[in-house]
Amino acid sequence: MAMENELFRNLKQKPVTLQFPYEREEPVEGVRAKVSWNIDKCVGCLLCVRVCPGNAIEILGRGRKAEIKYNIGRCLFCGECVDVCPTKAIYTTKEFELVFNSQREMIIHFKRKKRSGSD
Amino acid sequence: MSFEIPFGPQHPALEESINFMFEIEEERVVSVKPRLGYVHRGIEKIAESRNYQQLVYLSERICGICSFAHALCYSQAVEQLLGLEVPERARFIRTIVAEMERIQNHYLWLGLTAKEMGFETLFMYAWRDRETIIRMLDMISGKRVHYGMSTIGGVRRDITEPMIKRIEKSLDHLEVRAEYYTKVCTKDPLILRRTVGVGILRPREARALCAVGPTARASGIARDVRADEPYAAYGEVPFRVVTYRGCDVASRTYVRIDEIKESIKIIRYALKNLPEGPIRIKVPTRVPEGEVISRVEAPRGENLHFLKSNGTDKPERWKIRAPTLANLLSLCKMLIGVNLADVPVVIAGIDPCIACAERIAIVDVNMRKLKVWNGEDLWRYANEWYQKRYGR
Amino acid sequence: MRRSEIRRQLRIRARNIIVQNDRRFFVNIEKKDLKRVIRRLMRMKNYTHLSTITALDTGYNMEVIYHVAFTDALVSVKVQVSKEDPILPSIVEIIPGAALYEREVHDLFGIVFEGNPDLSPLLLPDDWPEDIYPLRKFWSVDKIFSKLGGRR
Amino acid sequence: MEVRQRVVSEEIWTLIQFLFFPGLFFLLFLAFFTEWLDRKIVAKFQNRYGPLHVGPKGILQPIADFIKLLSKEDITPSMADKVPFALVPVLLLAFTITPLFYIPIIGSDALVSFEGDLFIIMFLMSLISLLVFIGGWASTNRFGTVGSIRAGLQMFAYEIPMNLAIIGPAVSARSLSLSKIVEWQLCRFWNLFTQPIGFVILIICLMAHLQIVPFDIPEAESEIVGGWIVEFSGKKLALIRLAKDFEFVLASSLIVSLYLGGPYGPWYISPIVYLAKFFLCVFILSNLRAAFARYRIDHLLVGAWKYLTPLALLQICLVKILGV
Repeated sequence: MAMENELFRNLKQKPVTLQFPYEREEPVEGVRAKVSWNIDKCVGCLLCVRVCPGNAIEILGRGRKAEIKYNIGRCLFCGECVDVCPTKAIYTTKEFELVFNSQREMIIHFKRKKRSGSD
Repeated sequence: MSFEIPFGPQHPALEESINFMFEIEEERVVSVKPRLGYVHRGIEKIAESRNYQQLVYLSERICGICSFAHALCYSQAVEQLLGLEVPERARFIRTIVAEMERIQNHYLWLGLTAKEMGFETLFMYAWRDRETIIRMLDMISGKRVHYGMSTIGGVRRDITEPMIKRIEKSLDHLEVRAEYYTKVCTKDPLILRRTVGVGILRPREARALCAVGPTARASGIARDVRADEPYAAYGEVPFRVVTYRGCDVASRTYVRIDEIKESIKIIRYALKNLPEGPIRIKVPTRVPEGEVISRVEAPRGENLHFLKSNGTDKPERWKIRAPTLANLLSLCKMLIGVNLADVPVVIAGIDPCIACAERIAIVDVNMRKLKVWNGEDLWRYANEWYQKRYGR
Repeated sequence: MRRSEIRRQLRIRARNIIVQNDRRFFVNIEKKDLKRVIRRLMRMKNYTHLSTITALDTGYNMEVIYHVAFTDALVSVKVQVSKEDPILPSIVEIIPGAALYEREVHDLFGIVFEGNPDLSPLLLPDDWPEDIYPLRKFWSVDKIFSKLGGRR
Repeated sequence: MEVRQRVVSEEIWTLIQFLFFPGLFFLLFLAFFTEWLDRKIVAKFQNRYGPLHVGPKGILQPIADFIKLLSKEDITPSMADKVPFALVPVLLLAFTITPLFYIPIIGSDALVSFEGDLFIIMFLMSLISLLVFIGGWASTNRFGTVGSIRAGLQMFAYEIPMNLAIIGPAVSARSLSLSKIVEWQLCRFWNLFTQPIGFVILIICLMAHLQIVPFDIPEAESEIVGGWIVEFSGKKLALIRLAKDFEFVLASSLIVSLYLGGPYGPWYISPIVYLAKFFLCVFILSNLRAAFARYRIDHLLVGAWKYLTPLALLQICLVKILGV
């Protein structure tokens, strides 16, 4: 019975539950969520591949032509790759509600735009 | 009449899979046989194929609740191998986050224990208040559970001035709540009936069975790595090792609630005396040969990591001893003679974290019998089963 | 705690004691001395508990390390065990809390602790093959899988 | 009444009363509404929302749960004692609905009322406890067995004080008919004021009878995984849950009729009065449910035999001596 006061105080308060699909809390500043590539800045240095604890990043090609395959299913969202990237090509987005229907959808392929004339 | 009752691997009172085989005589437990091995992940084996930088995150995933304690323990081990001196500010931030994790864990524990006692309201309140501290951790680190704060050579994120203000505000709230829970747990007759004198572990037994953490401290043994072997900034922060002499679940409750208050004091002190400077230093990827042992007081007790390196960028052997494994024998001792109704409370009393205790062994043990099924296989299997049963 | 103190108490040669820093001591001992050493360590001042038992594969031999905690230090007692004859005396009767650690080491390295009343599998499944010891270096993950007949 | 009798004959009118108001349908909806209210109040105490999405404010949630359970697969364990296992939910429902017809809702006259119906109610309530025991035992689950043993023990604990607390008002009203007791209270004080100890004892014992939180020992989700209920699934579970709702209605109605004076006033006012008192009882029960941890079975037995039974006897003696 030691909680009776608290019970009645709560009767007057609004519930603290967040009704998730209808109410959403804004992710905090600096949340670690899905990362994304600004592929034009990527120099293919392989640093992100090396530090990634879950081996989520695969790199195709070398140097300036490198393309990134990012497997969200293996990503731990640690943000280590964002910290390590020398050209700041990797950045964190605020997407944290990540739902996929198949494993194939989880792999995001960052392609370079074909520059006309240069190839 | 005596009969055997399986407790687990799936049971509402257990958050994780462990099996206790109880022999019951008129609702009284006569013998206990624990059986681990339902949540193997083979972390120690995986570790041999990952480099040191990646292992920080693997170590974090040993446990969902005391993740920072494991990451900190591992980072300290590697730093010892490298002979690094961590910057002053990083050590203080580590202390702050470790203590915040302790608060978070103890509130979680309070809620769970209340739930095992059938006290749903206290469970809801404790977890509601836990949300406050989780938000603070979220604000500092950007994540709610696996903070990813500790790394080799320091911490990854700094605590800024506005953050300090918000943390202090939340600490005030948490302190009020901790006082309130002390009142509830010492006054409420029903909680007292369910906890006092339940699950006795005498100091002698606790010593012989090598109990650690709050379990040992509730039996009057002042065993705390933070005091015995100061790591991070614990050498510079004044604090008290909380002990109670009740040896029962009630004492374990008081130890934890008092530790919340103590942690709040530690955080306040550390925030006030936060030194300026860098938070991280550069580290080489190759680690010289050697063997080190690192110990950390996780919220549940002593955490021990043994690390042996062979001069490459991957460790030779990484041994983890999580607090629950150390407390498991004490738990079995406590359970004998206990009423069946008190079993969940006693089990919750040591704050078990099964995944921590058995991170070892090898990937999927059922691989031999079961294939990995996707949804379609499962659907087909279910249909066949029903056809067989109903003859359609 | 100092080297001289350990040497005097344990009555072993000084070169068998390796001092890493003032809180970490490694003590190399023989198999036959194990129980005596543990018993003596327990009687020393500031003894708190047995932290854990680590085993590791050093190639030809295996090494079993008993981490004995003191309030001001951690003494690690190292014993060498050969792979052909992986038998060690159990210390359960001296420190009852060692039972689970010994079972764990038995599971993963196949070291038999003579005198431990219950060495049934703790972590591995009941029908785990006798001769697979997952943490020995010989058994890589792939080898275990091929032996068990599963697929990666 | 005159007007209505001219429109339809007496028999049909009785039938309508039995089927619709205040009979079966009304009680059914009252049961569902009570469950919703109970869940909502407890949620509010615990700073949550409770049922929210089915219907306005989640009011249809219990009905949705009921329909969902009806549509689920019904599994009978191969080791179970099949006949009792199948019969228990049905009988449980029947035995919880029957006493509700003796409860006065419109005016002080119940649908069925005769001298001695209070005994029938007490008898049926004992039968419910026995059924719980049989249900747990028949499922032959180890948790079910422990749960049913606990249910039996719990019955020994609360049955006697509860019956004494029910008899108290009957003694003072000198009648064994619930309607008479209500009528007797109309011209005097409520029994709550003359027999406060009995009121408290009745509430405690009814909570034990309902198996709600401080006394949910036979179910004890965190200890024995639902206890006697553990093997029931699908339709059987739906019926058991409905029976539990009816039990809740019965318990609250008993408190209203025995101690809070029951309904009064003309026929169009009295159901409202009844409902107001009824919801007050639901609120009290829900509040107590939120404020407690679970007792252990030995605590309950000791408490019931050491304190509740002597106090209930004392109450009856006081009634006799003071003549109130």
